[in-house]
Amino acid sequence: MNLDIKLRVSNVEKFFPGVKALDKINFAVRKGTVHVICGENGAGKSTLMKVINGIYKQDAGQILIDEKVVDIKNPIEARSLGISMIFQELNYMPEMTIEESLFVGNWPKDRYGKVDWKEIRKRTLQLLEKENLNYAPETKIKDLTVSDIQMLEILKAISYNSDIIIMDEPTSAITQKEVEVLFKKINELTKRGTCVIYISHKMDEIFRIADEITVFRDGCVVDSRPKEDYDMETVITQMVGRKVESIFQKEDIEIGEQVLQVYGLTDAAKFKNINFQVCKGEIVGFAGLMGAGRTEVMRALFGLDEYQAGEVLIKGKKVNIRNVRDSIDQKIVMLSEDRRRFGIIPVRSVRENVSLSSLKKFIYKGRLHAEIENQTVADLCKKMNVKTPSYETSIEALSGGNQQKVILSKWMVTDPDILILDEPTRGIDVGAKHEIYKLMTMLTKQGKAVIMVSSELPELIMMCDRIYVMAKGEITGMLKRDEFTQEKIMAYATAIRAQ
Amino acid sequence: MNALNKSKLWANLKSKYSIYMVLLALFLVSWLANENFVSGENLKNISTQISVGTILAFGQTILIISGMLDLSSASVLALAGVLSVSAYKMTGSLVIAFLVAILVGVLCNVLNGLMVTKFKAPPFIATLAMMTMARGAALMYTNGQNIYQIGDYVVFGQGRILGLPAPIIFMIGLLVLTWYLLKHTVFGRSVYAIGGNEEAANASGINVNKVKMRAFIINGIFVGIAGVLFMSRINGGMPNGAIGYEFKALTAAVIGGTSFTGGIGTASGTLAGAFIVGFLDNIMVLIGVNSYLQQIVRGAIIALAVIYDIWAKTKKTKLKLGNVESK
Amino acid sequence: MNALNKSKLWANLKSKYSIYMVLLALFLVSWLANENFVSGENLKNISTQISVGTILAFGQTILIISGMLDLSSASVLALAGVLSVSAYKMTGSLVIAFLVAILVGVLCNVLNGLMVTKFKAPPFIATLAMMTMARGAALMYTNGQNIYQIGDYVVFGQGRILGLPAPIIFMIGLLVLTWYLLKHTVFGRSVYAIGGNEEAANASGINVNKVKMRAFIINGIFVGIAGVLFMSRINGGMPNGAIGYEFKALTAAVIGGTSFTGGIGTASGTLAGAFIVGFLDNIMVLIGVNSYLQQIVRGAIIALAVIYDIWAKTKKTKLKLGNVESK
Amino acid sequence: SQPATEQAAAPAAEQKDVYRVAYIARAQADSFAAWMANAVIEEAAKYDNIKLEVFDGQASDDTENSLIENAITNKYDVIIVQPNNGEAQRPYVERAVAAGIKVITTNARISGIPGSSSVDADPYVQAKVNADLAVSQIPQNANVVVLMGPPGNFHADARRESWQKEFFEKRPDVKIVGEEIANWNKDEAMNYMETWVQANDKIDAIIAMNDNMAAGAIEVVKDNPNYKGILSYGVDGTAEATLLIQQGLMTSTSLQSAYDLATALLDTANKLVTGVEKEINMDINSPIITKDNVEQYIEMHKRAGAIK
Ligand SMILES: Nc1ncnc2c1ncn2[C@@H]1O[C@H](COP(=O)(O)OP(=O)(O)OP(=O)(O)O)[C@@H](O)[C@H]1O
Ligand SMILES: Nc1ncnc2c1ncn2[C@@H]1O[C@H](COP(=O)(O)OP(=O)(O)OP(=O)(O)O)[C@@H](O)[C@H]1O
Ligand SMILES: [Mg+2]
Ligand SMILES: [Mg+2]
Repeated sequence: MNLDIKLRVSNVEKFFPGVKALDKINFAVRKGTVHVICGENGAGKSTLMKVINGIYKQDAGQILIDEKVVDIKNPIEARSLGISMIFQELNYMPEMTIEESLFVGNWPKDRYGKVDWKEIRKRTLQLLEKENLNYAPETKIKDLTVSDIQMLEILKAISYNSDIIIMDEPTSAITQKEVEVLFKKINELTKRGTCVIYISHKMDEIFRIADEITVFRDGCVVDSRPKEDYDMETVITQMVGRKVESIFQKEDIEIGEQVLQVYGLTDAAKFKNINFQVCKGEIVGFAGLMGAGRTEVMRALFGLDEYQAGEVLIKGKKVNIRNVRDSIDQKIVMLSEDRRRFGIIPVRSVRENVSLSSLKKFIYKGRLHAEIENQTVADLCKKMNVKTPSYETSIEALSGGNQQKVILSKWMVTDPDILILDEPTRGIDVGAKHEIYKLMTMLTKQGKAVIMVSSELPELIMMCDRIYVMAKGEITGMLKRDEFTQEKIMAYATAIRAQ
Repeated sequence: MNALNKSKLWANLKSKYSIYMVLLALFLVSWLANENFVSGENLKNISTQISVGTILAFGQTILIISGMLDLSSASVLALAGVLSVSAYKMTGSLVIAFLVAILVGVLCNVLNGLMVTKFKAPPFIATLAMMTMARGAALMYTNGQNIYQIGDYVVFGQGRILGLPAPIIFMIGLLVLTWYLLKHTVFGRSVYAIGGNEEAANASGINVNKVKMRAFIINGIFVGIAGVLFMSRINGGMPNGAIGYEFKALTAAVIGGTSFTGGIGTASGTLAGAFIVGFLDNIMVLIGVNSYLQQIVRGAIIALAVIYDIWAKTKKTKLKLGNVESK
Repeated sequence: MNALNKSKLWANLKSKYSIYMVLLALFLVSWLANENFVSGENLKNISTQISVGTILAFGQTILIISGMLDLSSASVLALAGVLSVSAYKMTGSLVIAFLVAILVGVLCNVLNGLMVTKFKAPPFIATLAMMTMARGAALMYTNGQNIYQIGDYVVFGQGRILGLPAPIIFMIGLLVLTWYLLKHTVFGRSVYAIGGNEEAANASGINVNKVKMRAFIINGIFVGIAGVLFMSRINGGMPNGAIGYEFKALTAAVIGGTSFTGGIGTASGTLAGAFIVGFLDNIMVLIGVNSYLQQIVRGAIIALAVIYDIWAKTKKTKLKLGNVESK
Repeated sequence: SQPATEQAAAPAAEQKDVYRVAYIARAQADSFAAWMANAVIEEAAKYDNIKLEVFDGQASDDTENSLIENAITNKYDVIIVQPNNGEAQRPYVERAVAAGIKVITTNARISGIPGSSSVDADPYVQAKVNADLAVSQIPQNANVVVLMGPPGNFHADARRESWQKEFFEKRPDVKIVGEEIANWNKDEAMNYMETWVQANDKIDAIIAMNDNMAAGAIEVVKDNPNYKGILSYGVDGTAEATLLIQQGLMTSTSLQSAYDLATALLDTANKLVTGVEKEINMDINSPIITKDNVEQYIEMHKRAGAIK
């Protein structure tokens, strides 16, 4: 009996149709520590967390809190046992206001049992002020960006004052600045004796905050040790089961003529006077703080939103893109940052998700030809290393990272010239990240152009030939590869364009 | 700046209260079209006439907000009504009769709720099955015969409270109750959360099944009350009564801005929706529109009212994609 | 190991084909209950009787998969039917009569489609409005009177093709068409995608509005054909015919596993759903169940069939949360 | 019908140039009710002193009651009520009478309201004339099927009761091998008949509470040699029924003539408003239609345009 242990997982197993997601999992979390769990996409991290939070019921094994066996039937019981959780997949109520969403399931009540709206407003304002956030409490969630929502989720989970806080990839949707805020919070929490279970694919983060690290592979625990006993190489090797370089080496690729030119793109509310160019074989980055308007620009370019003014030229020819189909025909594709909303068709199979944007390619003698389709899907999924029981499995049963790969596969089928990747490595494990970097390299080698929007500066600096920096809906600067430093980018990102 | 503020206010009014604007417009046009329309007596008539449907609609509003619906409400109304009338004839007690109706309404809806929460049947199918079963039970109990001579039972539907027809008072009371439940109770907020995103609501520690069950039970109470009012208003226990009222109720709720995607809707919107249909039916009768043409006009106006409402609410965000409400 | 494989196969059969198992079970029970049930003539009758509703149900299936539905189908059927009958009486041409029905079905559904795609009206409301309008138009056109003496028009519904009643042939033809459209065309794939996640479908390059419009147009063709068959079968143009058929159609589709959350459903499932209701109604009349009790039993069996189907499909994934289908 | 001028001289309590009459139809979507509404409109056109407006009860008690309420509010001189359900409308009719409005109830009448008038065809008699015929026509130990109207409907129930008393009680040898509610609908009747044909070796007669359902059942067996000579009875005297009788496919029906009802209604309304009489209760005839006299009714429908 170890009084220091807050949470213990003992021989937990969990089956899904066709998958053993968890196989006799054992590990323990000590009080006042940050316990990091890492592992490839689909290793079973989120599944275990959902078991601990009462969303799933384990098929075997036990969860112990303070060394006592507990039966956590649902999230309400989890909360009453002092457990709260930030979910990997943003799962929000679009019509709800910020203030209410902070208190969902936990509304303060007045003496008469009435929901105390005054109290909600008061506490919301307090919370927002404390964290230096200036949202209007009555803003609807659907009007926020992904990063805003993620930040709110973090605030909410912390506000419960739980003993155990599970954070499943909390930083996948927020930028550097908010990450710092989060880490400061985590420090405060652990000082108070709270324990944090932290899941992330970002190695530098892991080593900054972990006290202990547990590595998962294929539903099993490979190893669990204090951080001091680990180094990055070891963790990655354990995760992937083979050696992977932790730093990706960008190759030198010849940069060709301009394929995409954007002049004066403006949409009153979201961005104005956006000018940029992208060349063949080039990877162009877009940096900025959250809400800078990068996503909005890309959506407009991709034909998802209208814009009021501006010209877009492809290979020197003016084009008029009114919808996504036009875009695809012009060989531009875009990987969305919000996978759940704009990426996957949840109830449909992996196969159908992959072939969705190129169905016409599989038509043979007037009908969709199953063999051609299956062949193409299988080839691509193998190439992209998608882990799935079968191609007929519905995509929602895949892990987040694998879903991302499926969507990338979808775009690869269309054979694009210009790829817009909005946060392409969000929620993706190191191995897969490398595969995506490799893929980007391969694509540029083939003479394709890549626009990479990312909130991870190291990744942008590593991969890009040039970086545009946006702030408040405008491009505030452009840097060439030899000028890249985090400081310069941040300076532009926080600057207002000097006119 | 003042002008700007005013125009902003106007835009806000238009988007937030668009359905009430439709109601107002319809009211004014009807006023112009026929002088009898605004008479106190006529407005009282309209309110009494829509009361039963509107009470059902309040129940539907709660259910639709939480992502469900009730196709059985009119049939359960009939079953509750005939059993209540029959209880009255047996015991002579209005109180017992009233309680019987509520009990029957609640029991049927507990069954609905069980099918939906325990057995995961889609509410459409669960309540469709209940619709058939309750109607069959009402007919079987009465052997298809109407129950007449219901004596004082008629006070519920034909009596007056504070000088107003009783059904209007019931309708107002249940409006306030629904509004309060939705706006000021944990139950109500959970209803919105579940309709907005069931999984997220569950993950936020809301007992989804309990809330759904309660939503059905409250609906059951409303249906029971509607049953009493209906039978009392038509002066008999009619097992075949109120056919099609579930649609009236759904229509009122949806015109009033409650959305089938869940998470959106208000009690007052539903009332406005019910009045839009009520005014429309009344004015067409008053000015003597051919009854077939009435159906065409009614359909067209319902469509226009909803289209205007949606347009007023969404025109500010010009996303190209159909917004989720259109689903 | 062989035993294991067998049990796995069985589990797979149970989960994937559960609704067909229900159908089979019902068939066997009915066979035991009454020897007349399996006679060729009786099975032919059942098939003919369900044909009109099932054809409507195929249209509904496509619409529901894409996240919509059509409440107007029965009313548009009536309008298309009476205009078609009337066209036949004027021109004497069966071809023209047939085309008129299809034209009317398509036109009404183009209107439905426009309301939904251009004006963002929820399909429930758009088609509810059309339901009222089309019925009003049918009644207005005929002045509420039935059209008799329709002569050779009856061949559509009462004639035989390859020795089978024509409606059965139509039903099979449209089954195959629906299956093919859903399974083997870009349109069908798009329908599933839109129902599964409309925004993602749009962001994947699917022209959501165009696909929805086409879904309505195809539905319109089906409704037109159903209109011809209905009027021809009852040997008259009845503006008030087929009331409630939209529900029959929705019920068949939903029993057959099509989900209102969108993205899920098949033509063959819908056919199975229609036959479940058809067998049930038939066997109850054959064995002479009291007609009120029939309604109760029908409701109960529909609920049980769907609950069994859902249970068989989900019992392996023991998610605590209500699975999405329950919404 | 009587031209208005003949009545103009009669004394009246409150002389007006034009009297407003509200005709509240049970359901314009019900083909008989629609026929009747049309007949009433035609008939009213013959009276200069009557302005008639038609309202649609939409087969709903609540709607029908609402319409009566509205008519009281709008102070019509005469309200003609074709009830959806007599008892449901009773208190509202009483209220109209109390408000000093002349009320005529019709098809079916609401009896026992002092001060109100009525014009009707008696549903019991309508069925009885057919039942009387059937008593002698239907063979010994016959199998029969019965098609009923919507439960709780006054006409449906009264006609069924009449068949019970006037036929089944007199012919205990006859066996009912199938009885279902087809809700006045032809298609539902067809489906039931198809199933009965499977379940029974022999059916000797179809007893339907209206012509629509009888026609539906006949549709199923008309080309089947095994059912040649099957007897079938309806009520209403619709155009379709007269044609079927002419072809020898249907045995008999009784006419519920909308024209006769309309004529009587307007005449009654006129007499009431002009003060000729205070209260009138009358029945029109329910003549039986068989092969022997069907031609004259076909003529009637031809004149009305229902048969071309
Ligand atoms: N609801 C479900 N139904 C079926 N299979 C599931 C379900 N959820 C997860 N799985 C499967 O369980 C395994 C573990 O998934 P999980 O989401 O726990 O991975 P993860 O480690 O969190 O991955 P990632 O880093 O990509 O988030 C995967 O193979 C996945 O396909
Ligand atoms: N649907 C919407 N309705 C209204 N405003 C929106 C909507 N979506 C985004 N915005 C606003 O537009 C601005 C730009 O957001 P955008 O998502 O483009 O930022 P970003 O630079 O991509 O940042 P992130 O890193 O958060 O993705 C933000 O202020 C955001 O609040
Ligand atoms: Mg995960
Ligand atoms: Mg972004």
